[in-house]
Amino acid sequence: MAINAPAEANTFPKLLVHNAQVRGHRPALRHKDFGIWQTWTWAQVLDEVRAFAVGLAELGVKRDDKIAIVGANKPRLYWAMCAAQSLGAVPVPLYADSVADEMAYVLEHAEATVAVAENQEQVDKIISVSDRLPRLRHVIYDEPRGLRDYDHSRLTWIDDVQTKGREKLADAAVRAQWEKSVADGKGGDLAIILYTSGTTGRPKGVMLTQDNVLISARNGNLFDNLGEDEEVIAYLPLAWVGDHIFSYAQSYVAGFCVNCPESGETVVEDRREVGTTYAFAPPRIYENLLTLTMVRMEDAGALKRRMFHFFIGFARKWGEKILNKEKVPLYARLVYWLGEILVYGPLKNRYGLSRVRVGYTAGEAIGPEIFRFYRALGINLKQLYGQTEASVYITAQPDGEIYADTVGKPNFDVEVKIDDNGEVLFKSPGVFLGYYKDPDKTAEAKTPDGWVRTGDAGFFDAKTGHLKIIDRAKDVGRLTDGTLFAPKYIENKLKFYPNIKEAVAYGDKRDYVAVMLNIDLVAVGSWAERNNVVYASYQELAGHPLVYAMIEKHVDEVNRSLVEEGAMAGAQIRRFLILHKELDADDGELTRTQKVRRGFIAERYQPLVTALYDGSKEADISTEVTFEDGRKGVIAARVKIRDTTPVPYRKVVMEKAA
Amino acid sequence: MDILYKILIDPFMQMFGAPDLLVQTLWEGLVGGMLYALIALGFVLIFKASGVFNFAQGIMVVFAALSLVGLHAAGIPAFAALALTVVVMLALAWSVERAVLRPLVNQPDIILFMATFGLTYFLIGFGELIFGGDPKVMITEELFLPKGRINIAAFGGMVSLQKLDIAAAIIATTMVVVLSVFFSKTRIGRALRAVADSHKAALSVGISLEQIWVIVWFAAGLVALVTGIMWGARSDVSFALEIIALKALPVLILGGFTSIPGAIVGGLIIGVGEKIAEFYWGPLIGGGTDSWFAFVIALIFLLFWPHGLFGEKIIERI
Amino acid sequence: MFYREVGQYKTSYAADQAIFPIMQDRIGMVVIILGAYALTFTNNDFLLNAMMTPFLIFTLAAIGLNILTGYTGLLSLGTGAFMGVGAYACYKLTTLFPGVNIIIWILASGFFSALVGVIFGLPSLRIKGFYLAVATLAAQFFLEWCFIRIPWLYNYNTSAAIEVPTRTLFGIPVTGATATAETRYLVVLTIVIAMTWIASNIVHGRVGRMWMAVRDMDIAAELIGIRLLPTKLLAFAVSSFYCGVAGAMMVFLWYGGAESTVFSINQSFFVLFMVIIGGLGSLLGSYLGAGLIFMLPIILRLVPPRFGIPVHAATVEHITFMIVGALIVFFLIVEPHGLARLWQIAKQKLRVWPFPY
Amino acid sequence: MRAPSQTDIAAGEVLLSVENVSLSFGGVRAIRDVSFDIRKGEIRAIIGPNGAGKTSMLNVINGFYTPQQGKITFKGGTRNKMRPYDAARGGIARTFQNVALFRGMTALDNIMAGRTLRMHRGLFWQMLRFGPAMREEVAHRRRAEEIIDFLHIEHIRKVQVGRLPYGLQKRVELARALAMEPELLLLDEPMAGMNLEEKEDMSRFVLDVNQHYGTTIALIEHDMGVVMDLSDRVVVLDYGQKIADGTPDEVKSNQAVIDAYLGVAH
Repeated sequence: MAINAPAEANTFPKLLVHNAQVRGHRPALRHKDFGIWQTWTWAQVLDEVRAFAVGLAELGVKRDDKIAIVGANKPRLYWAMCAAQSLGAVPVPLYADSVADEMAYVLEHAEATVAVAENQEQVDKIISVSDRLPRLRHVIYDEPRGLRDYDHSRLTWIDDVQTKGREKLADAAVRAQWEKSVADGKGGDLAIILYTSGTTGRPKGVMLTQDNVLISARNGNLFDNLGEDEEVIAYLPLAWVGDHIFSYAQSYVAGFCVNCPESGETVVEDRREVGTTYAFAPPRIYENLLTLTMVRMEDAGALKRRMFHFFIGFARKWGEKILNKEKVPLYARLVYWLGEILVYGPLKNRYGLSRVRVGYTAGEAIGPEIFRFYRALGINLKQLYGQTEASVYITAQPDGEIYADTVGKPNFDVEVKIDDNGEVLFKSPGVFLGYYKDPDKTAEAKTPDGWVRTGDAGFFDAKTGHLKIIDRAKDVGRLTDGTLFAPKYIENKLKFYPNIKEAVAYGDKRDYVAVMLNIDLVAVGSWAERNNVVYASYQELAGHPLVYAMIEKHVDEVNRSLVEEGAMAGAQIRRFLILHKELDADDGELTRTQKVRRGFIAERYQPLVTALYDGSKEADISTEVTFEDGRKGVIAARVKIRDTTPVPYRKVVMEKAA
Repeated sequence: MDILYKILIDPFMQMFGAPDLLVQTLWEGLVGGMLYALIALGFVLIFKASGVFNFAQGIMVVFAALSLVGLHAAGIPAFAALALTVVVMLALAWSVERAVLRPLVNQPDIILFMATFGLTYFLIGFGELIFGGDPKVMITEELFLPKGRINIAAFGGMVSLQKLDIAAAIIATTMVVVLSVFFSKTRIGRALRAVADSHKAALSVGISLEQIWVIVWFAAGLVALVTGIMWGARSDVSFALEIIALKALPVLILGGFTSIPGAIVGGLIIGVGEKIAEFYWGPLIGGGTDSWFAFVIALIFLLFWPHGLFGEKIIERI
Repeated sequence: MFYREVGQYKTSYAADQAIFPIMQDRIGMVVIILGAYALTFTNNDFLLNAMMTPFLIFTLAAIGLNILTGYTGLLSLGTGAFMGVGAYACYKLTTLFPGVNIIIWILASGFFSALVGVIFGLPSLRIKGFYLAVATLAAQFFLEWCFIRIPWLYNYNTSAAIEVPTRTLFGIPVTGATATAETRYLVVLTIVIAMTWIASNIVHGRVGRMWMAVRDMDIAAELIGIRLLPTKLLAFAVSSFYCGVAGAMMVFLWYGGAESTVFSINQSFFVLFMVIIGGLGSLLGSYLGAGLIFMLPIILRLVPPRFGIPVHAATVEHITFMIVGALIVFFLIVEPHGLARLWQIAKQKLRVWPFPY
Repeated sequence: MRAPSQTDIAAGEVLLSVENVSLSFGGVRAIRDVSFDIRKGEIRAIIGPNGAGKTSMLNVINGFYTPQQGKITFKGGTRNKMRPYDAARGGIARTFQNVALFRGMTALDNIMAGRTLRMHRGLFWQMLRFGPAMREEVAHRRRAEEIIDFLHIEHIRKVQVGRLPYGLQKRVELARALAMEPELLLLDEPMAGMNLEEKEDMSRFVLDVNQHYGTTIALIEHDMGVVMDLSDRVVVLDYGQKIADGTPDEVKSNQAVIDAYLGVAH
């Protein structure tokens, strides 16, 4: 495809040279600085990078050196990466917000010889731990303010590095030498080391080759056919693989322009100004945006608010269909068109998302409501599933095949399989070389035949053929008949119902799945009023037969959806009960982050759990509770247990799905 | 040469040539000046108490006079009409406080100043709407104001004084005395002075700002009424007065915005000055100089004493 | 709601400093200007001669006063007189040098009122606020007197009034009885647009900042090296220039003749009210204010009869006075920045639509 | 890590010296026979209890008040009377105790106003606003932006200063003063009414200004901690008289100062 650079340009520096030739006049990079968007064309970037590289060489940087890069998304830090790569050195971006100690670990572990720091803050951090970094020879900084009086024996301003480089470049030999070192670069070369902030233990340095990164980027571009006209805004951490692919690799491959915001506070305005066409953000950003919207609209005048909610409601009904180019009645199109003028358009304008062609959310699962909201507005928001170890792309949702609860299909050249314990494995050109200086961990993650374990459990949705991620692999169990059992997945399905506040699912090494539920007092309370159900206490409401009846419907629906998806059909909920009290962090039943502590609850409500599996219709339970004021007391109750009528299904063999 | 003579010598020749004319002119000037002074007095009252530069004082004079005449024309006996007019002025003071001052409290002076432009125009429109724009005659006899003139043989000629003017002088003087007593002796009066210094002070005296404003505007209204009667009696009652009333401004520039004696002295200086100038020098430049004389004097004066004769200097602090 | 600012980014200061940085605004301006010119083809003399032309002329005067009062914070009650200077200057010039194009004289007459303005602005160094207002009153009355008492100014006409002679531009009569409403309107419109553009350039640049600095805090202004007197005098000069041109146009392109009373203190007040109601320190405000104050009586005269309510010319005038007076107080209380600020707020609402803020 | 170390300031040339200055309004004697000097490149603190005449001192230095006695020598030139304009021209900038910004203007315009002295294009070009005028405007906008960047006020660039919170207003005022590229910068309680964090930022800025632009700074401040950290030398006024002058440590241990602050009867 024309949108991508030819394959022989198989390293970043080669791509840069290529771009400087074929689209030298086009903007490669913009940075809002001193109040306006300073722009660099590809030709200029090449010039800057070349000077930078030669300057670095002057400082003694050579092939296979590791260059640490610390700071926010600034043009020169991106140039630093390419400059380093052009010398065959390996850039190692660090999280700018990490504390000196974490920084020390990575710098030390990566054996960085030179560090490129954004400003005084970062330089100070590095200096503070420099005694632990014998290998670190030199620090280079971008913003000089406050640094002028530092000891400059091992400290240099980027400008000075580049000036030195430019002087040298006057000599044709030096220029040739640089060009040679660019030419010497091979696809197999180590391109970058990205340290993943592992939830447990020390961060691991993921080694990616030029091919890993660039082929993945190329495929990504093909997947969404991104061309040189895209605009992206770079605001996510440099050390995060997402930013590396979206704001660096894909730009170099497709030749589109990357925009660096003025500062953290101004990202939203800057995005609006630039009007990005290819957007990327973790779910929480979309969540915050939505919350903000709703909060603000609360302050709006009654009429405007009514209009807003009407059109949003309408969009929720038709918006996605229109976006997916499905058949929709004319009137719907007309009303939507009106809404576009009155609400959707302005909203997207405020978000700065008016021109977005492709928007991704990834990292964690996004709430379906939120996801649908943006789709409904006509923003082509999609989900993808990726990992540092895969140079991002594993699966992604192709246009027109968008579902709130899937992460899409395998990208080009990506193979995905689910092993028998439900863990998702993949194989792709993006598969990482290994963890830097950590063969054991590498061996754990990579099977001998080149598959990579994601550590996530998932399955392919029978209906859509999309991958669904259900849980961390280690949490996934099996029923005695061997059916896959992913508690979180089932619990989440239940919790989508506003009436259900919490759910705890059991089934691992048991005959069937059974759940304990908490009703949501607010939702069920108002439901009770509407259906004039009288109750004196939470306990009474929770035990009310009508409530049970209502909840049972929900459970049945969940079962049905499980069957539809196929893989999980065996893990239908057979019995459930509604707890007489709310699960409470104060009683240690939830974590402080409101996650259920399955194990603990199992012990605490032992009698109920046994009852769930011994077929008894009800069970007595008395639990000690802590009241608001800290007093302790005992709640005793008799809890009813319901059996559900399982939905019939054909057993599917999982391997077929892959 | 000749022109220099005309300007520098001739006028004084005339003065000494015909001292009776001079005295006559002086007297005319004094009476005119007195009326300026009265209007200026209204300004001062309000400015002292509320820091508001009440541009509308002039129209208040017209309005008062018109109400009086109008009410009487409506068949109400003169003194009843007078009493009613007093009530009208009270109502006016009250509504101004409600509609203009209270909402604008603590705004910069200049804003309040401009607000009084608005007030002025409103009153003009309102007045004309009710009483019609055409000039009216003041009900002099009905109010038992003396008529005719006293001719005194003096300075080798005749000096003729209108009885009315004498009456005016007396009334004006008494009013000034009353006011200054009111200000220095009575509790409210002192309170008003306090407001001039600081609003808090006033509140501490136990009078609300609102009351005080109503009071001063009412006081200013009364002054306006008296002025209106005097003036109406001498010429006639018309909106032209409103323009003439602007001359109170230069008077204030001379006298300072906060000083009652200042207003009086300033008024007299301007009155006499413009009469003399018009009478002796006016002809040289085609007459009609009294339309601007006062202002130009004030302008020149300002260049040297930016804060007036009696006004106090403000030290700027930062 | 109509604003779509996504993708409107600035890569140069020149673009960022532009007077209409937002594209939708630029479009709006073009539309309005074209619309204004299009009115010519209505051939509706009443519209052009009795409404648009005077409206534009008053707007120009208001802009002039706004430069002085709104931008530099110097209150002036002499506007009428300064307009008069322009008118009489233009009259003298065109009668003394009939050969020269009238447009040139109309503009040139501005310089005379600028000069006069500077002279009467001199006291502004020493005095502020209403003291200065009084000083400008001196200008008002003195000049008014000159218009009456110096016959040379009106060429010793027995009527003591200016009678506008016919002058042509490219052979087409622009002034005098034979000039059509259309040509007059076109000339006025063009001059007003051009001078508005210039004014906005000035207030957006260094000079404008100096004026506003003096207005907002003269002490601080002095301490950052702004010389107060020259700055204030410059404001007087520019302001009077605009008023002068407005005056000249008023007589030559609207009334076709005038006597001193046209430039009386009431004229000063009317322009001042336009500025206050329109919005101090806003060029847009000058248009809105002039529109409201000037159109008000016309509307009062035209509308009630439509509903069969007969209104007397006099009554209209009285009611106008009352309404205007009330409006002044209202605006000073509710929105001291006048109609212009109201528009700003509305515009902001449109920009953040559907959000309230 | 501060720019010119104590020693080279001690050696440094005198930028401004105040000799036997006395000032009084009407009866009130604000300053009585005070003498001290400010050396090139130093941060000079003027401290003292309320009503000690600190602000009056600054007003004398930048010509806003004219002292009855005494003379002031700035950059070698001696004078006892001077218009604020000349002071500005001579390179003295100033911020105020209670912010004196142009409230009706945006932060950017305030800063640009600070450039006035250095902009020269006349009315003619201003009218057209292109060619030389625009070039000049742009050039100075650039300088203004550098200061905006320096003080981290990008996000409020186009906000009307009247609407800004106090802390930011102070910062904008500093920016306006810096825009004048002064040789001597007078700061009147730059941290008054700020919370701890704002104070730290402001101190950082003051140091950076002194260091990055090499600007000489004279500041009045109440927060002793701040004064002691920032300043090279401190002069202490009390009831308009100088009671101490020296390095922070010297002043700290000075009995007269201690008394003055503990409010021992005079």
